[in-house]
Amino acid sequence: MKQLNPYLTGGITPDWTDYLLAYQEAGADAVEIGLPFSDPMMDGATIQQASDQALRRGVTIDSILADLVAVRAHVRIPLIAMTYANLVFRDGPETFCRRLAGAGISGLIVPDVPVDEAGRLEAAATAAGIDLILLAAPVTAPDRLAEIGRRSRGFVYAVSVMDTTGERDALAATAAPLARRLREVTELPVLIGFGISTPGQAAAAARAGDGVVIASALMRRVLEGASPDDLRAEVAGFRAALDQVDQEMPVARAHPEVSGYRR
Amino acid sequence: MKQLNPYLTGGITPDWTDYLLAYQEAGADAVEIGLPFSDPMMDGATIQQASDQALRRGVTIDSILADLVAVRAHVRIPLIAMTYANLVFRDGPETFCRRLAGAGISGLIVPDVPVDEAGRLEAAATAAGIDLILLAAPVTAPDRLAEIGRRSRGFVYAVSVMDTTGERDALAATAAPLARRLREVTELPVLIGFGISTPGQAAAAARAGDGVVIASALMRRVLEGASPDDLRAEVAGFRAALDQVDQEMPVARAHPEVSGYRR
Amino acid sequence: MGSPTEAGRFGEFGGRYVPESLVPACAALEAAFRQAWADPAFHQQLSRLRTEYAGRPTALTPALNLSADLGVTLLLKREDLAHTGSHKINNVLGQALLAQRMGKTRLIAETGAGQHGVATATAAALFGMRATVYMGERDIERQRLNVFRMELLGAEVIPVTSGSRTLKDATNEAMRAWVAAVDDAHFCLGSVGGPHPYPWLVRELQRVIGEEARAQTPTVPDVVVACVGGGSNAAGTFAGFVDTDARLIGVEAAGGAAMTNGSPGVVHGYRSMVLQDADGQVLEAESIAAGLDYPGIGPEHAHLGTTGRAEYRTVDDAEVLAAVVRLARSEGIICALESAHAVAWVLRAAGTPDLPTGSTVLLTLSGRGDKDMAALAGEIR
Amino acid sequence: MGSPTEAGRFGEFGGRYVPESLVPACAALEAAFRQAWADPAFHQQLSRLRTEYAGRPTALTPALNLSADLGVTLLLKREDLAHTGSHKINNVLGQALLAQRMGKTRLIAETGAGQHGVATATAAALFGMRATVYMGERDIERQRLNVFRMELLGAEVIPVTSGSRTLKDATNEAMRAWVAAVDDAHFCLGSVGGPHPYPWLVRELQRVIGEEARAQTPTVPDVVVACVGGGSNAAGTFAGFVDTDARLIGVEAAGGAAMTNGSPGVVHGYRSMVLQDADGQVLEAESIAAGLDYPGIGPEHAHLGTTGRAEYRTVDDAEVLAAVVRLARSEGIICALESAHAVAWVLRAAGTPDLPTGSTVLLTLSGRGDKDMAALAGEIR
Ligand SMILES: Cc1ncc(COP(=O)(O)O)c(C=O)c1O
Ligand SMILES: Cc1ncc(COP(=O)(O)O)c(C=O)c1O
Repeated sequence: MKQLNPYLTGGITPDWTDYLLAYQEAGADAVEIGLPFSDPMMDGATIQQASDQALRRGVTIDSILADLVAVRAHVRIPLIAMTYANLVFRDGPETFCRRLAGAGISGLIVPDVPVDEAGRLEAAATAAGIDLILLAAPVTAPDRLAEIGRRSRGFVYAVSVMDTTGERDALAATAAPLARRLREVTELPVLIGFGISTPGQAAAAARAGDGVVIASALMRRVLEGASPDDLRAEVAGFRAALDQVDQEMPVARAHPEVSGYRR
Repeated sequence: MKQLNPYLTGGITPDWTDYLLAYQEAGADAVEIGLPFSDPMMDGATIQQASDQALRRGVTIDSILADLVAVRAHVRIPLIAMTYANLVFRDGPETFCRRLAGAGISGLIVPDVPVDEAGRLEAAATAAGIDLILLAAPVTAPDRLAEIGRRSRGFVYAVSVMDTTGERDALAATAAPLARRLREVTELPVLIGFGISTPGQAAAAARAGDGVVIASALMRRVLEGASPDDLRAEVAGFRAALDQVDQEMPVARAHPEVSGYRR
Repeated sequence: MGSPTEAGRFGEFGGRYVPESLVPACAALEAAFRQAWADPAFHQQLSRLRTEYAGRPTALTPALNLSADLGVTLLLKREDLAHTGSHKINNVLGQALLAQRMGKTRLIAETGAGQHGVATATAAALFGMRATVYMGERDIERQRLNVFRMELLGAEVIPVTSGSRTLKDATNEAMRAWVAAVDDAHFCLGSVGGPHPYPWLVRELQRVIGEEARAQTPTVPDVVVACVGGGSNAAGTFAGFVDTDARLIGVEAAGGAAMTNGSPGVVHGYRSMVLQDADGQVLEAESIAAGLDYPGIGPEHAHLGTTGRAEYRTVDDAEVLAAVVRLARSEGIICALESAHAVAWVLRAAGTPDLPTGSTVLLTLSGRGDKDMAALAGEIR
Repeated sequence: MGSPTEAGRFGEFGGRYVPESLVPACAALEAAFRQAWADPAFHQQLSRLRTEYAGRPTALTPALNLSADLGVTLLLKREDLAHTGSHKINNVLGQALLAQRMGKTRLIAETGAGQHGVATATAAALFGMRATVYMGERDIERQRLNVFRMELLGAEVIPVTSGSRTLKDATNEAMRAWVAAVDDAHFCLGSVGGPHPYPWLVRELQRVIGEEARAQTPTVPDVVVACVGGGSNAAGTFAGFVDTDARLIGVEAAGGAAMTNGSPGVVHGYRSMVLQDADGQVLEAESIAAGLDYPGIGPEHAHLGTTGRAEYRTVDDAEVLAAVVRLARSEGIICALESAHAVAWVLRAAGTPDLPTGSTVLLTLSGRGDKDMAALAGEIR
């Protein structure tokens, strides 16, 4: 079954958790919650704008986590935090991971902590019961890829393209080869992210990997003022495309269920 | 008898020779005719402006000399050309001096040709029957002063002040000492010029020397639009002041009549 | 000031906090640098460029009038005389040579005051490369002269409109652009920040300032002082004196004093002292000097400061403006607003226990002030 | 290029055509110069200032890219790297030392591009003198950066509104001001014009350009080229090569080409080639380069040109603008519009009989172009 992980900037609007629930209703397998950072180095204009909007609203890590705690009873799918190193290390990764876990978050993606810098954070995450999901890029060499596959938890995030986040006209040509290479070195699901903009592109990515992360395409709609209902429809479109792929290629590859990201 | 040499920028107005005749009627002993130069280094704002106005009218040395020839029959006093080196040397000083003489001019003052650079011009002037009048300054050392006194013709021009031409509130303190020093080294009349602005100042200068040159004070009036009649009155005022000095000090000093500057 | 650890650390600071997409490029640069630095041919090329092209060694000027006024012996290391008008050229020539060795055809740079951008545009012209320079909109407005210079040199200057519209955001944009162009482009980073090996590489390329100064000073000065934005001119200067008992003083802008007012954090690929809030959101710096208007500081400075080998001070905008005027009228040297921070500290400290009468001070004048005339226009008379 | 005659003549040119009021000051300056020039202590002071303060020797940069493009070996003598950004500082430091020896407390100067004004303001600050700089209104408008710099250095800049409102008229005003202040003030003339001893004095003070270049070039170049306004950077350069068989080429602005289009005349105290009409009225020059926008040329150039030892060429504004851009994009050097005249000639002549393929050319880059960015803004891209 192809996984669909839509992304949502924490605190982007006052009612932001309604989008989270809408994603869930539309069939998301997990949701990535962006903890906005002032200097999001790997993000293109849309996510930058989404982060800025949230920060200008005055949200903090605390306020976002509190919002999540408030809707906790309604959330049945895993939540994954996505943020940058400085927020993680501010009070130490141990404290940070415990705070995430306390709010019901079970995964963490930190794009500016490559595997070489991940040691202490890995330990902290493990201790707190958080999966530290590592990223691989098209330029990652085989030995590094193997190490990333080995050390990642939950899934491996395949960065589809040599670029920042942001919508694109087509799935990057680098996406499928990277997913293929990753699948050779890891048993973990391989989710493809960065620039997947349409259900068609999601389907194409899902054919190469085990699922997708959708971010800028959704955040653009939120920034434009689309409602949670609108986003539900949007995510449902991606869901349908992935389900279609599942039908095409019944059980392309068996892999162990890990950490419950696909309930 | 104290000499009065008023100055007039050649070609400053279309009817400029009317000012010349007015000067004569008012009792000028000689008139200095400025041949306007584009870069009058020793002139202050008034004479610069007068020169500019004439040049903008399109006057040339030829046109000025032709105007003089046209009124020649009415001119009974000596005319002295005052101009800068570049006009004098343009076609050679010989040609230049002959042209002056041909227009009835009998003297020449060139403030940027000091005695050291005067050799060829002196010869040319002498050959053409023109008196080359040399200038002395308050800073001129005794030996140079003696040389200037010896080589000057017609009179010696005592530059009253360490400054350019232009009106001043009072006769410079340097004027009288310079005139006195000059009288010790030359038999020629010593005329004081630069900055003599009022009949009172002219009288003060005349007490120290043998006469005065009046320039900026008159040219300012012409630039302001004063008529030849106005200027006649103006010059008459200076004349009266000098005549008064003559009365005070009947024959202060005898000197040979030279070149007929006092007819 | 030796090499960092293999992980690019100076004590607890430094490292390589970059997206996986950039890790191979950083590693390749590190390898190229290690190889080049061990290659006499590289040093020969670099030395030739420094001498024949950039006008090195730069002069050491005794500031006789100020020295007499202040009761100290003040010596100015004149990076303002280097080609393009600041120390930034030292770094860029070395990086361009490295980029050439690595087969790169393009330089990407961030710039604040525009001096690093101009230096990069200059090296790109010289080496026949393309240059793309990211510059905050606010800095574009206040350093217009340098924008013209970059464009005249053929560089593309891309205005950055995000965040504080200054150096911090220009750096983000440059790194983003590098991700997308990492095959052809070398990221020509302008100071001793960024991911390993930049802080080390840039310091080694700026070491020439300190080494020349050391050779030019008859005796070791009591105090060595330089302004600190990212900290490259200071690092290069300190490198010549760290093994002496000279006191090393870095002067930060009061509104961008990461060392003085910051706390440990990770931005722009490295761990160092950062101006940030309780969550770790990076604060906007605020300085009249675009080159110091930055909330971070190079990791080696954080290390030197933490261990006490170097000390850091701050001066405010008003002191800086006064220092530019004072230096101009005392010595006939118009320095950059950035450099004036070091001068301002000397003016304030001379005769106090921080800089006792009779001290000898070596001050690196990192650049010239032509670029700042608009900002200074109000100060004249 | 030896001494002029006792009357200050180079052949039939030169002399001292000044009002009697200025003769003693010129004579005193001549005496002071002769005495200082024979005094090792003076040379030692000057040499120290040049090295420690002004950043000399300036680099000699092989313009590798342009050389390859043009088929000649082009070497650039980098006066743009000297303190204040042009060769003008060489002259001014020497004159300020002389002024100090003469007990003067004030410098008066004329300026066109503002570089000589900036240099004068700089020396005045350094020597603790007052500086008054006369500058045409038109030049003030087009070289605003330099006006700011002079004022920041504490000089008084007096706008000249007469005539063409450029260098010619600024020179008139400066000489007028000197007459009124001759006791306290030294007239710090900026080029190799003016009354004796200035053309000689300024050439001797600029000789350092040519002497350094001679020592820096392994063999004597085939051609030595420099731009010519009054002609001081050219004279200083030529002085190092006049005794070789290098061809000496001075490049004038087409709109200010006194040597090419002028005739003998007397302005600003000296006899030389002048742009003038039939009566001897001096014509207004017209050049995009404020420093070459002048209808005269130093008397020694008139002599070198008349005797054939040096040759003079002209280039027009369009060629000059193109030359600035070409040099910037080929070599990463933004030169002054004035200096670009020499570059423009090389660009045009290379490969023609005037500058055959294979020639070695030494070109003095008299100054940097920061001051000209406004004028060049239109040329970018
Ligand atoms: C003249 C000058 N000095 C100093 C700096 C600050 O950089 P760093 O601290 O890396 O020397 C800059 C940066 O633009 C600069 O232009
Ligand atoms: C950079 C530069 N070059 C050349 C000149 C022309 O002067 P000269 O011909 O005396 O060298 C000037 C005059 O302002 C100048 O600023």
